[in-house]
Amino acid sequence: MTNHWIDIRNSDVVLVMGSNAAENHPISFHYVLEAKEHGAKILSVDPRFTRTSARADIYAPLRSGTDIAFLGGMINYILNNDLYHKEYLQLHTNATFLVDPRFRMPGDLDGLFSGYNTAKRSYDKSTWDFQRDADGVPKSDPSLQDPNCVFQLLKKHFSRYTPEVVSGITGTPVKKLEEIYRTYGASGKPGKAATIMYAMGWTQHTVGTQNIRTMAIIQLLLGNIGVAGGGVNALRGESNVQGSTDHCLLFHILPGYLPTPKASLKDLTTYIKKTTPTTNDPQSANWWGNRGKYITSLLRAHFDTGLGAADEFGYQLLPKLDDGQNASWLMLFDKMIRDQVKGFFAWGQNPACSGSNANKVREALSRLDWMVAVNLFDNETASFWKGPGMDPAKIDTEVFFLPVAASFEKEGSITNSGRWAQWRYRAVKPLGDSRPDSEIMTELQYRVAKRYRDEGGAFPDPILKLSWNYGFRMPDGRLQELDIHAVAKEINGYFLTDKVVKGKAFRKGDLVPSFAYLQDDGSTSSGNWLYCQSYNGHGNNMARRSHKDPSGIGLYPEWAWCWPVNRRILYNRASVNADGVPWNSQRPVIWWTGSGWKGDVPDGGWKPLSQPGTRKSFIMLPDGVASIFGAKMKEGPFPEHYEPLESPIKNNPLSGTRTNPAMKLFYEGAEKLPEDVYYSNDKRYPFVATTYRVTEHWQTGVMSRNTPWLLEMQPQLFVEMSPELAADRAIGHGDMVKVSSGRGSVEAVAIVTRRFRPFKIEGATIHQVGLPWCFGWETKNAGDSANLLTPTAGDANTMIPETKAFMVNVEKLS
Amino acid sequence: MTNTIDRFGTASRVLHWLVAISFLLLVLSGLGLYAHTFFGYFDLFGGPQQGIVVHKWAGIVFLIGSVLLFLSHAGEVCRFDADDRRWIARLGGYLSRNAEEIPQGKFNAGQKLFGIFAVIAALVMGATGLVIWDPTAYSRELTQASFLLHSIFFNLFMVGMIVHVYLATIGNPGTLEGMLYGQVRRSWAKKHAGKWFEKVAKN
Amino acid sequence: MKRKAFLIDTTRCTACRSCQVACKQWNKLDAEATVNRGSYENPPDLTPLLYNQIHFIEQEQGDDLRWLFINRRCMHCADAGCVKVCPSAGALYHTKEGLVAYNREKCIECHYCVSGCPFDVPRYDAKQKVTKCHACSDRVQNGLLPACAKACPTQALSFGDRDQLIAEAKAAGKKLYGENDLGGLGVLYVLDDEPGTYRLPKNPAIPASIFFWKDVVKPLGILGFWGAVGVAALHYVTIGPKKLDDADDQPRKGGE
Amino acid sequence: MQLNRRGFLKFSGGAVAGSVLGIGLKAAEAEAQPLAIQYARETTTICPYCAVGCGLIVHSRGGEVINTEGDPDHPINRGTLCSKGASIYQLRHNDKRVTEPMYRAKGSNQWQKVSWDWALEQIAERIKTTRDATFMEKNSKGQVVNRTDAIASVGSAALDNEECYLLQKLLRSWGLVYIEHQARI
Repeated sequence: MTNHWIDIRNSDVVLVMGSNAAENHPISFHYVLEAKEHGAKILSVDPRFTRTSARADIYAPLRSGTDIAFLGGMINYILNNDLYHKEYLQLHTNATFLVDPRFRMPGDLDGLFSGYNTAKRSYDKSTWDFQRDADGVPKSDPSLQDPNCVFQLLKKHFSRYTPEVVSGITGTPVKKLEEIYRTYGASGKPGKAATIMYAMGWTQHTVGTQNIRTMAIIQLLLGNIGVAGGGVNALRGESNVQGSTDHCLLFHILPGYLPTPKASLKDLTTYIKKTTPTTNDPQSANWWGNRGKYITSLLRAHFDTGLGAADEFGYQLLPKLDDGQNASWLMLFDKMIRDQVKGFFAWGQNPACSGSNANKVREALSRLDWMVAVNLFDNETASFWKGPGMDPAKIDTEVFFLPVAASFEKEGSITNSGRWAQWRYRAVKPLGDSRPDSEIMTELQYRVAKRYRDEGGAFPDPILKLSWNYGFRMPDGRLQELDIHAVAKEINGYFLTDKVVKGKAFRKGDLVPSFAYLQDDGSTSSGNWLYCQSYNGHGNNMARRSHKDPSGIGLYPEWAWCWPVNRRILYNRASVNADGVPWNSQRPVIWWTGSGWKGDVPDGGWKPLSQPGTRKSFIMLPDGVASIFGAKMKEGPFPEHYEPLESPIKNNPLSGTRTNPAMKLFYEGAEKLPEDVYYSNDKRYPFVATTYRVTEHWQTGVMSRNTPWLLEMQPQLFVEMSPELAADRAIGHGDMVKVSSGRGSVEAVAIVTRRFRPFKIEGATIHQVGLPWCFGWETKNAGDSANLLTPTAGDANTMIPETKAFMVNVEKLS
Repeated sequence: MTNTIDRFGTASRVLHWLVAISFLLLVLSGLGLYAHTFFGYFDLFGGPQQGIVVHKWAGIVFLIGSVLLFLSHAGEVCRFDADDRRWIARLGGYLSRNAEEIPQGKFNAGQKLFGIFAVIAALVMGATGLVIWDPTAYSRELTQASFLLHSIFFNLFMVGMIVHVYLATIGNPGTLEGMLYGQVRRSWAKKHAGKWFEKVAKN
Repeated sequence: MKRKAFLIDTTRCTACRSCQVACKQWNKLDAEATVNRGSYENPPDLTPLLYNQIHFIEQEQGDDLRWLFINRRCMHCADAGCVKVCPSAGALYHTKEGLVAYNREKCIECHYCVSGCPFDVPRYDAKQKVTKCHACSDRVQNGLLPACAKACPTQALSFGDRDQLIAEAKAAGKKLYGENDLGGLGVLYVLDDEPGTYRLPKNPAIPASIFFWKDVVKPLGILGFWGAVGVAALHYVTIGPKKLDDADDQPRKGGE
Repeated sequence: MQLNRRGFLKFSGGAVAGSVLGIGLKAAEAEAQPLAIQYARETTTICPYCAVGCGLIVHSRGGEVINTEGDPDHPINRGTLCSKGASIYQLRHNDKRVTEPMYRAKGSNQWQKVSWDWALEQIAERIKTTRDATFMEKNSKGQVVNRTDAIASVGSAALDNEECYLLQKLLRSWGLVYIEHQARI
């Protein structure tokens, strides 16, 4: 979230799309309803009428996987009706920038942008660039009139998304479209704010990233980013998925979103040089210019501080990816099923149910030599060998199950969706002989290191030089007890030598006050620069519990701590005009007093944009402004509608390019696996399907299915469908039905409901069904995972699997 | 010749007292359910739960006993003649100190009416009691109606029983002997059951 | 003590059902085995282990659809049928705050309350004792909110001084259900539709038979009992018993 | 309450008449009920379910959880919770929680309980054996990569920040690059 939960109450329009906040983030609805009480309009766009829709002012249905068309139509509407916030666009976005005149768009190239290479399924992005002046600074036209400026190109591109065309793709009635567009577009007026609450309903598509980009463009057009009650808000689904992402339990990034070393980044100097963005614009802060400080401090936290500059602070001890190697989720299991993975950790995760195309995942698990499953409860992953269709006698995977402490049986911090890192204390000892995860890690670290120390082995250095100084060490080298505060402090970072920074003298061992003090000479450590300030000289800031809210807009600056540097609303310098005056005087986030900023921690403390020595407001981007034109995307600098991998219609109504041209194809080529099949526009699988969660369960349900009070309320897998579809298939309310896709099938209870309605798409009636993915065979009579149905296909940029739009058949079970 | 006449056989008396005792138990065990004021009566049985058990089983005994008692006297009880109607019209002469005694059979008309009322009341209370036995077993409407009927008939029965007891004891000296020893004095028989006395005396 | 009440604003409910679980948590009520019957509503009805529940009601209005949610529970009536019929004083009772609570020790297992309730709320548990929502009387007594009201994220379920809740709701222009029924319900609803749509009786009242039983027959009966005793006594002293003529008992002369 | 004589007569007379006649008096109120969480230890924590980050209070006594409810001081949830948050108590009082390490041998159809020491030692042995056998110092292009692709890890968005940090640090020290978690799916 750019903003945070409480801030939703400051909105004038709340669009809930690609999420079902009332259902999956119930507490957020306190703030949605508070906004509504103050006159805000609540909009719900979803294939299915949900608990969120029940409380919305306007509900509009859309066919799964057509969000770009829906939102593209909104961009067109905003531009045609001059609803955009012109001053905001000129100040804070690249709408004024002039693009290379050779750049061509899908309207000209049948659904493709210029530079597409069919064989490689990727773009040559050389034309996706700005015209630059002699200094390399992008040229711009503040009047927004130049036909090559981003604004005019945007207008041209989305002029194809007329309400009629959009309705033909999404199945949303034109009247509803316009109602939503008009209501949301009204927030373009300076002083008005609209927010978007989205979640996996947008990310889990082959065009997931572009779904969000489309919305980000709308928010920029309407001046809604940086302001109170605005922003682009991803409602994250797990208690610490924000923190685990910040700490980068992901193949492509190191803590603090630093790129993972690649083979070509052969040494630290090369790493810093190649991965640090540059700008020639003196007004761009280009915060990522500090990358060298951050990676150096990270290395200092990871490895023995005896390693000096000559040792590259241990850079060579980090594993490197091959250039172009994608080690993401889908690839991981693809590799596993091809027998290329021997050992596997499932640490608090249940891929046998959460993995798209779960049959492939389950089969892949059986190819492992060994697996370590760490969890509170037994689950479908740990016990995959006794699952449906498995013959334990033929499965050679050894499995170790390690029981862990629950969240309140250990101490530590977690980061919520609004980036608040909050401390939690231990209430009771771990149940029985279960142990905190950190203790297990410490044991494994010690035992593996001991073996390498005693026996030697392949490249033992990273193991032996890893720093693990989190408590008193016993004579045998074992930690007596891991002190989690020591870990939190290491994440924040220390001064490793006496040093004067910004006129302040620090002594060796001092905690670094904030990331502005980090150094690239090895004199500071910080496990994660983003969390630098979380635990400093003031103590454990994550444990703060003050109710002060001087802003009056619900920032609560002294409750817990929020990254970066306790900034509660990101990009907040875009909430003011060039003179530092807030667009909205009633709900100001920051304001310029003439000598300094008041309010939230500003996004950089430079003077307002009209004054000399200022820096532009989007400090993390090299150009200093928000990207309406986003050349980093794999499939195009502007979003374009493509059909899901599996779709009910033969052609993309908008162009000759049916699916995302830049996504990886698992289902073609010589190395294709029998598991990776798809059936688009196929009579055998005529119905669009989507998956979702319910309030009563969480993710694959390992915790909630084992909580009897929750299982009581939602005991069984169900599939929701319209009365029309039910009548067509002679299915009655409460009947058991079989839902099958090209990849698997599940048995579910039919809920026949008006909350699903057939869509009219290109004159044909298209039915959609939906089912939750929180069940699994481990729970008796509950049914199995809906991910048995979903395909192996991922977003072109993130490789997040497309589990929100696929095709199925539904039959009544006799 | 003795001065007494056999009136009730042993079986008949045992049955009557069985019904009488079960009635008494029903009243004592039921009062607690009737009103909070009487809740203390449950203590007689060791508590409300036990009192309710007593009430339920005493009810069964009472129902069966009442029906048997009625059947055993049904021939007498259900036959009304002109004298009976006259007796009823004059309310058995209870409203005056020196009313003329209207000759009656073994049972006077009042006793017959009470016998019929008693068996009807027993049947109604038994039936409604079985419904209330488990108030959740039947529809709410039936249960609610049963509560009402049960309490209406209880009240009628209580009034009837007070009258019955009064008239069978101090109101009519000598009456109780018949139910205690099986025999009544000739004077009693002559006064209260003239026709029956004549018939018995003839033999 | 001012009378307390719940105000359930159905227009704010998102059916997250924290009320259902928070209640079970506080009152330590076990879960029950259920199946999906083609609905989110589960368990299907109040049980001895479920003191409050959310009903899900789908309603079509032309092209538009409404999904209505309502929390169902004991209504804490001022004129409470259950309290009225309960033979055991103090087993079911009104607390100082005007809520209908119960004391399981005093429950005599008679089940009368089950049929005395106009809303079909009281249940009996495995130990044959009455159970139902008691508005967390233990918490309320100690100045805490009932568990459900505390948990409700959207203030669909609020708890407080009844008069104040009514005044606030009226000031906000909301129409209330239960303000005057049964002496004023302890659970007031803001509804988006007719009570019937929410499966609520339009004019809730204590069943007529219960009224006659407790308010007519019972006092009359007690009057009748003492009346009969009095009449008998009066008869004894005024008119007197029918004395027997002892002479008739002398053995007949002759035959000796 | 002060009773004058007349009032007293009226009062007692009424009470007597009432009880004799059996006219029900107002039902008695129960005695004050003790609060189960009185004197319990209160610990604040954050809900382990979604990422709204609601505050919870865990009440414990004698080292055991006796109650869990929303933290009224928390600015986001202000004491409220959803159904999942309200059910945390049963994560503790739950007979399905695994409390001892388990092992499933090759080809076996059942779990067996094992000691921590044995399990951790076995896992350490597997890690080393697999790592040593598959470690790649250089890739096919001859570039230094120092990694193994044969061990992978998924999870965990349910860990604390400190644990996430430790886990990635540990896994990367072993040379793993196949490190993924919930954020990807």
